[in-house]
Amino acid sequence: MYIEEYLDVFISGLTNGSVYALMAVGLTLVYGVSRAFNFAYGSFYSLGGYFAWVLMVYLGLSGGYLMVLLMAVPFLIGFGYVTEKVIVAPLRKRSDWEVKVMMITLGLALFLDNGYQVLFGPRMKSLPPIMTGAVELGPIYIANQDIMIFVLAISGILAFRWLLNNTRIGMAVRAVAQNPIGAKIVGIPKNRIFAATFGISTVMVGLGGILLAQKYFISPMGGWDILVKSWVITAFGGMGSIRGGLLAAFILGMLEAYVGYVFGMTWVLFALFGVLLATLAIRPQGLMGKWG
Amino acid sequence: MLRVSHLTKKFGELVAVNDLSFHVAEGQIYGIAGPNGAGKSTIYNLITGYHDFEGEILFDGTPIAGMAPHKIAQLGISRTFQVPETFPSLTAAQSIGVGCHFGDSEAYDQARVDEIIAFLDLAQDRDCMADELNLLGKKKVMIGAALATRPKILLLDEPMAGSNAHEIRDLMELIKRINQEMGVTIIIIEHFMKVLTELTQKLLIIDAGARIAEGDPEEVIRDPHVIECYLGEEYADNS
Amino acid sequence: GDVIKVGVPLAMTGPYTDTGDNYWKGIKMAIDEINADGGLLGKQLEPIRFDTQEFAPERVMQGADYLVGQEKVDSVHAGWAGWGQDVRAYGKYTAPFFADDGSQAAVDVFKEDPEKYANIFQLTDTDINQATSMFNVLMALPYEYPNKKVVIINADDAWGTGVGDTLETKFKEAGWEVALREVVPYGTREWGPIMTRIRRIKPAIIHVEIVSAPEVITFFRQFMRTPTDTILSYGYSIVPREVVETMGKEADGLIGEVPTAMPTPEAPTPEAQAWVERFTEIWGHQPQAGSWAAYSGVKAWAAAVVAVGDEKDHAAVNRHIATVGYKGETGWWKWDEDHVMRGGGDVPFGHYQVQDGEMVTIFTDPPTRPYKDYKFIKPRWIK
Amino acid sequence: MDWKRMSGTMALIYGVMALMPLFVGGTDHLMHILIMCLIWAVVASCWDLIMGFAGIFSFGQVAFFVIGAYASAILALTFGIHPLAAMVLAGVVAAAIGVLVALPCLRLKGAYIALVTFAVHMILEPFLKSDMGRAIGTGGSRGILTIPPMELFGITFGAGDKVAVFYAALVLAVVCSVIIMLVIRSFWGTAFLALKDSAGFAASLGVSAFKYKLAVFALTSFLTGLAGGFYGHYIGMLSTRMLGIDLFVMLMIMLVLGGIGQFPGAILGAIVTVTFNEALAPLGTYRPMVLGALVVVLVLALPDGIIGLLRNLVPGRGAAEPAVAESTAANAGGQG
Amino acid sequence: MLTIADVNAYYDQFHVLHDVSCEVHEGEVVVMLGPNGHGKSTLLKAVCGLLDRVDGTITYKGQDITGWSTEQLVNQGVIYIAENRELFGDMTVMENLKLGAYAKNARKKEKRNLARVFELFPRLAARKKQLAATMSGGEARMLAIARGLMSNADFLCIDEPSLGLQPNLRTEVFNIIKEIHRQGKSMLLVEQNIPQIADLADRVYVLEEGCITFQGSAEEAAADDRLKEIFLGM
Ligand SMILES: Nc1ncnc2c1ncn2[C@@H]1O[C@H](COP(=O)(O)OP(=O)(O)OP(=O)(O)O)[C@@H](O)[C@H]1O
Ligand SMILES: Nc1ncnc2c1ncn2[C@@H]1O[C@H](COP(=O)(O)OP(=O)(O)OP(=O)(O)O)[C@@H](O)[C@H]1O
Ligand SMILES: [Mg+2]
Ligand SMILES: [Mg+2]
Repeated sequence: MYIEEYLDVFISGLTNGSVYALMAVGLTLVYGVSRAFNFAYGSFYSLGGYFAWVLMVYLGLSGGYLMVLLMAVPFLIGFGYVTEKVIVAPLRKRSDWEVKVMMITLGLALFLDNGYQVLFGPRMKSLPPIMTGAVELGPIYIANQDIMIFVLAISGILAFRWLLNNTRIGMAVRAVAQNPIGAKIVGIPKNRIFAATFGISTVMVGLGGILLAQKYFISPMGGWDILVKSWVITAFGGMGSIRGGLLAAFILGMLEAYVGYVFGMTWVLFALFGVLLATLAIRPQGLMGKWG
Repeated sequence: MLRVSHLTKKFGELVAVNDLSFHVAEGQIYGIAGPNGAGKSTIYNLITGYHDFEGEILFDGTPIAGMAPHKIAQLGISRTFQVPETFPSLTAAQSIGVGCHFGDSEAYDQARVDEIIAFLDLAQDRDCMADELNLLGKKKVMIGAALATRPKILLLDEPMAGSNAHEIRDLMELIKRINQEMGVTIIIIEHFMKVLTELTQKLLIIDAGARIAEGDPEEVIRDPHVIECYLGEEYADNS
Repeated sequence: GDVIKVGVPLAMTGPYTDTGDNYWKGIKMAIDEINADGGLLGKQLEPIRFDTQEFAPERVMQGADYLVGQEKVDSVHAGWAGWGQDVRAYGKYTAPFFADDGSQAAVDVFKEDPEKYANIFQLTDTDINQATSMFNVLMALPYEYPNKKVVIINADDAWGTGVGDTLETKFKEAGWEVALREVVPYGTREWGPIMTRIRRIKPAIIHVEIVSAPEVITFFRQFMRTPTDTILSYGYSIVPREVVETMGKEADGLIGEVPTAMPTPEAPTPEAQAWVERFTEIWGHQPQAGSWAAYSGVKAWAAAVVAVGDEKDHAAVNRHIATVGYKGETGWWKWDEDHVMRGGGDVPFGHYQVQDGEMVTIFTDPPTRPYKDYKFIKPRWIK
Repeated sequence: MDWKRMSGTMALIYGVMALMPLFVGGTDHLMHILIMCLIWAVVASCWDLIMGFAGIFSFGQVAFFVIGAYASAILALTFGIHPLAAMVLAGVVAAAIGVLVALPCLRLKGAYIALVTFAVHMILEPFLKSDMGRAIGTGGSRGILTIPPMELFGITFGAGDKVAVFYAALVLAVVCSVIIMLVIRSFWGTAFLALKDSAGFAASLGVSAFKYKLAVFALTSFLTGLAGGFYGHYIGMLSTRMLGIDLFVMLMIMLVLGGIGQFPGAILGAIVTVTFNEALAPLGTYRPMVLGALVVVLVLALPDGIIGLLRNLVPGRGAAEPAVAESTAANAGGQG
Repeated sequence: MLTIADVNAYYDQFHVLHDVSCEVHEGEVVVMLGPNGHGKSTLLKAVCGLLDRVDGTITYKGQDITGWSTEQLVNQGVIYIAENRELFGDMTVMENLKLGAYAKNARKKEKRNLARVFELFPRLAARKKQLAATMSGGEARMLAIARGLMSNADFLCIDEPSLGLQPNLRTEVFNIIKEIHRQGKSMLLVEQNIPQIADLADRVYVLEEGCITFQGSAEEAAADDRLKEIFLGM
């Protein structure tokens, strides 16, 4: 129809995409790399949000977002690290650890989500806007907030990818995932690496929770939505392939936008899974997956 | 029995098997040797349907191109793996049972399993978890499972690796008996020339996927080219 | 014994916890009041709670079997209760049952066998009538619509579709063009595509019926990026407290509806005003949708029990509620032959506009009339 | 777990269950809980079969359950088929869809199968609510509120007569459990384990992954659908609210508690979980929180579930899991 | 250098090594012979901290290393080259080698060692980008050895270095081992058939049913008829 409308929709596609990308990074890391499916992923997302909320709104701490991020990073890393050490690591020795890890993180999710419910009440919480205003090019309108998310998501993921492929630590992480014994043999502190991976991914999703609070807000059960979306993206992009994840995020984002625009919102989900199935039928390992 | 003609397999730019042709006659023990990475295991992987390929492979006259591994197995082609494969959650007996079932529940008969266990004298570890066996045990279970499928032809990939002289002798006995008592045609990949010269009627040496010599083992291993690219001088001396 | 057991099946966990709380606050308040002045027929009321979680069928049924079947309660006070599933579950028994999910589905089940379901009472009118009321008020607003184009967006649940369908027909009958009808799943946050189309349509009215704060807030904010000259009608979606709490003055101009409402900020009668103050004092915040309805349910039942003189005579109690009704803070509550508390009379639908960051009753309906001297204010985004 | 102990455990569990009505037959509410125990036991066991034994991460079980429930209800309502027949047909419908879902899954690995199957779960709700759904009689977002109860030999197996329903459910559960046990016992069970351990090796022995995956998908979705149909006719109403996260999580917990791939465990898990959950009811808002904590503790404390625990108490071949040894090590060179 | 005293090793309940005692002196190559499945690999695993349950004492350079984690040992200069290679299948040859030099004391020398192993195994140099999982049996073995050498440890535990190697490469590998030995490194080798044992090993142990049944110099071993017959056959 009208060209500028398509542009307009394209922008929302990009916005979706970057939001999804931001959601999924963490999962791509833990699941894509350490192959532990973390059902509590969504709850960690909420954790970040509530942490920020407590600081900024409840305690009314001054210092704005910079301050919050500075405090959130160590908190989240610590939380993730300890969680891994305490509940995931003990299961790793078992041959069926993958299922067990799913189960235990599911329990954790149940615990955390309802913990939030009890602590903070059922109602959603929101954070003050990180940035306001927008860029307007004729009919096209892009909120600065969305631009920020876009930039952060892309740069975050690329940095992270570089880390995995080009640093000794990154290689170690992959090595541990592929062959724990081999990793031990060459002297990689396997347990610490696993825990660290978990910690990092917690930070990523947690920060996501803070940055996305403007759109997704913070609510006890809010994490599930995030978990499912991230999971779809990770798998669609291909386990272990960061680049794939990024691509997937934007493809799905665009799909959502255009299907929503042309056919209506109800069709988005169908279209989404349709495309997913089609892709997997052709490429069982996902868009760019190295392994299943 | 098994006729391979103009077989070629490329992995990217690497040519693993290069326009290779050979024929294995019924009842034969046929040897394949060649440098590491020459393409020996790849040939097996092609015959048993793990990769697609160019060229033609006929088994009893039927082309096996494009068949799934389990279909090929049901034709009567059975194999072992260079790195011993096991079913960690099954016992030795059960693992052999899998082969005996041969893909359908009816085929199972306990007697055969016992017979094979006796044949390989695995009696003492029949109820051991397969992956807790030692190398030799694992190999025997793998061979046992393969035999259980009532193969017409059995492809062995370096069965001797990691065994000492004593065990090698036993294994050679075993292979001879499989060939004679069970009447199974055998192809064997080995790096031990003594084994090949004693065991096989015909020996194929390949390098870089292509044939460099084929024929009577004793002669083949005297072939200067073979010695040069594969056996090495010292080996030639002390063998 | 010298206590009367009262069953309270509400969502105490999961996504419906918030509404559950609202109802519980009303019910608890009523029970405490009754107990404070000597109880009912001299017996204290003892509430027995049951967590309905996500209203899965077997859960609803289990609630009935537990509360009425096992605990032998003499009345059941629910809020959102199962959209018809509850009628079947509690219809098996005789104890009076009050639900507040205002769904035609529930009424249809009732109609199948009014005898059997004689103990079922709805505290609010159906989606259809509420939607009709929303339409009437939209038409009655002191405002000149620039065109006759409307956009209707609703969630894909029973309530959303019910309201959406009704509005669509109403508008069409009135000669309006329904330029866009979107049914959206919960969890929608990015409204770009819809906004794009809205900006082309430039409708005079957009009605959004998604009872979930994040959706309606993001919708409003993204609408406000490049607003059109449109009245934003949120219907029942205005109810989740977060909407005004999060947006405050930002939300000024939105209009919405609440059934069996206690009009605010100034209640219609001194008694009502007193009630609002009592509630605020106890719970520390203004009453929310449902609180008053649930409260009145308990009171209505208590009145009937007193009149009958025996809480165990469920049949008589039910008959009394159905025929006599109950005189509450704003006047008489009358249930119609379908045992539905139809909007109107002394207990009309309240229609609100967010003004200065709070919900203000600007209309009541039926009959459609402005409420006291509160005025509709033209939204700031309309030129 | 050997055949004798398996059947023994099952006989014990169901035997005890069969006696329950003697004690609580009077209270509908408790009978209802028992009935749900049995229904979930079936669903959980099916899930265990496909996930625990076949090693296929199917997350579609709840979906198949709901499909079965709706199918049976619709068949009985719109075509007036006898509920019993409707149930079986519902099973078939579920199985058919199961196979449809399986087809794309067959080439996929763990996580992807989980994704595709869960997709079914996610699509189902919007579908049932959509006009397409309405068209085939799902009642859209209202659900179906008037499902005829099953009537057999003059007995009405409806919400009215819980004891009757209970025994019907017991029969269903026993039948399904026996089927599942036979499958595990048969060569199938071995084939599943073999495929899970080393697909390549299994294939070289003539085992067709395709055949067995397809079969297990069909079977589990059939039984699950059957259970779903039963549920529908018992409760008498259906709504998409069964697809909430609640039930999904509950079933998962049943598996954990019972022990994955520890067959009769799933049954025990179902019973214990439901009872636990009810026992925790007085905690009100705190219930799910405590439940979650329990799961975490239990997974750590008894990794093989209750069955594993029992097995370690009872002398015999211990449930000692082989540690991640060479087995997981990506033993380089696959068939190289 | 390494002393193993009364070591007992288990897999779960399964008792594999019974009071095994042996030692490797500074700059020695010790070869462990023995039939299949009698505990040779287990012994190496025990030394390198890869078993859950090991009783007895193992001392290395005078300090008690019993129960140390593998990574600690690697940083102490003890490296294990596994019988079943334990490569990183989804990583390239290059990455595998780089990871071989993960240990702190190896990082500095990474470049030099890389150059060295490439010159020892030209095949690897030609396949830098190939995924380890797709290497042939022999190539994978070379890679495993090369990865071990990257750690430039001063004590190497090598489990069947010649397993699956072509004849001339096998001799080649033994030469490499001698070469490393000449650089003054010590080694504990597990081997199955070593024609040229005499000029390779300083001392020989025989492990049967988890017990040491023979120990002596290579010459003595070569002289012992029973051993010759069973182990040094071809
Ligand atoms: N999937 C694959 N992708 C890329 N290259 C491969 C793949 N499989 C095998 N190769 C290469 O093909 C060549 C032949 O491999 P193959 O396993 O047949 O060697 P081989 O003759 O069995 O050697 P060995 O005696 O060491 O087992 C090797 O160089 C190997 O690296
Ligand atoms: N992961 C394991 N779990 C249980 N038992 C094991 C395990 N690995 C090995 N064993 C057992 O321990 C014993 C010693 O095994 P080991 O591998 O040390 O023998 P080996 O001397 O190295 O034989 P090979 O010459 O085959 O390497 C064997 O009987 C084997 O069955
Ligand atoms: Mg090979
Ligand atoms: Mg060994």
